[in-house]
Amino acid sequence: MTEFMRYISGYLTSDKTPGGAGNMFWACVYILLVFAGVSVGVICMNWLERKILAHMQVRLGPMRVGPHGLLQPFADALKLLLKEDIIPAEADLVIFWSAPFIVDLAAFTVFVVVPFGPTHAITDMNIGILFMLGVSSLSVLGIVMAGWASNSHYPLIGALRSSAQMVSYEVAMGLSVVSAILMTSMNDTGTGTLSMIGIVQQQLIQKEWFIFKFFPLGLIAFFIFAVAMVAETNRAPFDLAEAESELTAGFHTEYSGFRWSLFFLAEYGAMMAVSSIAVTLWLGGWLRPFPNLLAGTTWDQIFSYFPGVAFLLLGAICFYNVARMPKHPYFRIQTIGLAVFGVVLALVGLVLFIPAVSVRIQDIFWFSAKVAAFMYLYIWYRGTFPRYRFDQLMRMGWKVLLPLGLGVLILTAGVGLLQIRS
Amino acid sequence: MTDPRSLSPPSLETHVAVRDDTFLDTNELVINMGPQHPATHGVLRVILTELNRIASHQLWLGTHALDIGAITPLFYTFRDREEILKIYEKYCGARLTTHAFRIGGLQYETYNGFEKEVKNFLNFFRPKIGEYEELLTTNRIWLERTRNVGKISGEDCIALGVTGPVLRASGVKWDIRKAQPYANYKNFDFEIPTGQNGDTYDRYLVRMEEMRQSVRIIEQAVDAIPEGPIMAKVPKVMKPAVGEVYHSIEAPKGELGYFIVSDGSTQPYRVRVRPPSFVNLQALDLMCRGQLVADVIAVIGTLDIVLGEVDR
Amino acid sequence: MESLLHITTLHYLVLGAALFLLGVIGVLTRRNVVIVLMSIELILNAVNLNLIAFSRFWGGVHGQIFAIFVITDAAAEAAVGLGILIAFFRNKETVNVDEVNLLKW
Amino acid sequence: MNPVAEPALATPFFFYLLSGLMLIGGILVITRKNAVHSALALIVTLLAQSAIYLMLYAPFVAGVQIILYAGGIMVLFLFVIMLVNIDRALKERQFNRQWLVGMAAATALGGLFIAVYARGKAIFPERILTTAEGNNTQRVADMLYGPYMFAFEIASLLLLVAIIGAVVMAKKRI
Repeated sequence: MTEFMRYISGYLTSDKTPGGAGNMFWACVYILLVFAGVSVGVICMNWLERKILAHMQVRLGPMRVGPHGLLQPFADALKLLLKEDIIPAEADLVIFWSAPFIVDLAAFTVFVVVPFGPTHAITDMNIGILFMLGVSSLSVLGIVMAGWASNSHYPLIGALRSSAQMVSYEVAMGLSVVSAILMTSMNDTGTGTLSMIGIVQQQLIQKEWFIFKFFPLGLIAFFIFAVAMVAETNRAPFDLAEAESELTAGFHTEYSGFRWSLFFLAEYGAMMAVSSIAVTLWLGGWLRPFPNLLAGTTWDQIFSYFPGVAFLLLGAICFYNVARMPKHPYFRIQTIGLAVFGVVLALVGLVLFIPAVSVRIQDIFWFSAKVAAFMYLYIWYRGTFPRYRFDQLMRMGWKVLLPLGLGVLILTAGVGLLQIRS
Repeated sequence: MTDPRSLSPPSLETHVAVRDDTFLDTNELVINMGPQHPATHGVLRVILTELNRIASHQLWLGTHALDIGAITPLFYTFRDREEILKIYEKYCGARLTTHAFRIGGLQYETYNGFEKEVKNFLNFFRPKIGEYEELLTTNRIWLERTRNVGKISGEDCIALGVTGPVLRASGVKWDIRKAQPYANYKNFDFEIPTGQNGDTYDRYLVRMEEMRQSVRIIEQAVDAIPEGPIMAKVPKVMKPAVGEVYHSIEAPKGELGYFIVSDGSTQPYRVRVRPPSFVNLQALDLMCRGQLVADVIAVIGTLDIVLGEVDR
Repeated sequence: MESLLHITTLHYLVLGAALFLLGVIGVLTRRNVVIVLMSIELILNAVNLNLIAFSRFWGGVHGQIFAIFVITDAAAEAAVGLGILIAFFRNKETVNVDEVNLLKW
Repeated sequence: MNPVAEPALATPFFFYLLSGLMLIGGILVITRKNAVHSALALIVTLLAQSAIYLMLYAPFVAGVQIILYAGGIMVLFLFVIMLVNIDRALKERQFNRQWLVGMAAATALGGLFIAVYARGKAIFPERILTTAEGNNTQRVADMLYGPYMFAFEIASLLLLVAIIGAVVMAKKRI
């Protein structure tokens, strides 16, 4: 037993990821944590998307289930689980069953290498970014399977559209990723890295986020990726695969209940995954903002308060809304619920002020905050843009982003060469 | 997502209101009562129909943008349309079937503060057009989806009998409000917006401009509501002269005409409606030639049809 | 038992040979061009497996380089093969190899 | 209680698991009537194979295998299968005895393999090198852009030719 305890506690002093240290126990813990974290993220995202989109569109959004609809995702999940599971008679059973799981598997496996902090990743592969791109490209298989197995026209067309779209945007995406990887080799030793943690550490060493590196090359590469990742995840304005005015619901038209919710989970998981790639490659991963402009221990100290302050602010927003709740007995439970939620948030915020906690948590906080910013962008796009037509989408991928990506790649290499020479 | 216009009752409302208007106009001509109209009636009719035009264009904009994938304008337009409907509701008690027009004038007096509320609405609405345009007019994706999509030339429009904003966007300056002024339109100052290319984008711009022009007309009309009766003296039993008559007005979607044949009895011998949606829909074939399937959605949206009017 | 549990290069070679055989059987027996092409992919993968196993055996990366070239080749082959297939299907409405018996169609 | 997995057992376990997956996938590829099922079975084979590459310390090739094969080529296959609607093939029965020929050829080839192994048992590698993982990607890159530069360029030319060929073949009118 003591040996087991030592095995567990032995990792705590390690400066490697659990996968890197070969510690199975902590690897499993991290897997559970990441899985739970992503699921909670999807739940939050569900609520936030409906709320933010509603407020953009002068509506209120969910208001009935829980205070300000906070429990709406749970109600939805319950409803989806209780719904009848309809499988079309002519569907290809095995493929129809397995398609949602493959999409989910692809979306969640990607998080194995996502670095939430220098040691906060399940493992650190030395082909990390390659692995991420590869596995996230597998989700297209699930989509094609779902569309084909439904044995129906709309899903098939939707699946064909989305696979064509994902395959073509992968090219531009890959090129922009390569230009970022090229930037990792602009150090003293001249060796780059494909490891996700290594990429962020290079940004730390070079004292520059890659988005600002070789201005504007890094910015353009980031822009290409930011466009391609929206197309990769089939979100507005590239949601051709599920354009409801044309294809009902695209590849998941025939899915209902639990299976549909798996697609939903995968979509949001994939959004987070590609956002994490963007954050890792260009926005400095877990690094706090302005690492070189506002350097020094004082600033480190100030920035370490941010997670706590953020949660306290969320709690304050809750209390503000508690004060605004109608003073009617009908709303009493909702008011109390919101107040309790605010208290919980504020308590979390206070806990985050403890130095021992804040040191461990702030990497994760900055990473999640950056990913959350991308999530907000996704919602914003959806509220703002009309939908592309399919030929325009293809033209955009092949004739705009691809040459742009190639140009950025060549220029990055050239500028890097000049820098090494000088 | 189904096109809401094909399902939801509010879409019919604009039509019913305007249709009442024309039908009565035509009837009036048949029984030759036109000149006896009280002046108030004409001005009020302009206000009400122009409000209707705005409401119709708002509905069109929201659903058209929704079809092309922009979900937000729908909520903006419905928010603002609600203000118009409130005025209507207060005026005649109905939001859906505004039924104030009668032979000889209007049934209802305006309520207290009608002018003020209409003016309030105008002040409220004027910046909102800019809001819609901000979302769409210079949006690259909107431009790509609508420019050079569903092109139709002015000649083709005329050959097919297409009227309304579709015709005007193709460069033909034809508006019955100017060409054969009815009600009090000749007293008001407004422009007929026209486009050059006759594509979906031009039709969008024309309708946006028409909303502005409607605001301009209502502005003038609200200040010019004369005192006096709203209804002329109408005999209990009307016996029109034997003959036939066609009268049309510029409905929001195009020319809406009624053809009535009278045999001298109290009932019309024959009534035929010339609906704008039915006729405009004919252009769909021509406009979709050589385009992609996804463009059909944009083209159907830009024609601004109400299927209840087409399927008769 | 010991030889089964101690995985050596030979094991990988046997696996590669088995895959290769499967691919050969597929190419020879199936009529569907798509499945024939897939069987060719199987054969190429068997070759790749051997290359990588030997690159591990010698501790170099030459085998891996060759595997990458083979994958490139497979991509090119699949693209051209499927292109031919589509052209063929458009003209003959079939995807069976034994119906490709005309020099010109 | 020893939670540290026995490395000596982990390798054979994963080897047999993955090779079992590969062989089952391979058998399904050549036996399924439905081309889509075949393609999916092939994908399973390819993924298992990329995991085997990882076991052989060739992570870069494993990544390339996933991205190119499973994410690229197989999607192309699925795409084409869906484009050419081959429902008809499902209802047809194959009358010719081609499988006999195939089995004969395969048996001959298998016999050849076994014969080669039986005759030259001595030269067959029974050992396996256990080097550290190292920076495999970098070594591959050094090789690819060093000694193999010419071959690399030829490969790119090949791809260009393939692109043009595929476009010429598949496009209705050029």
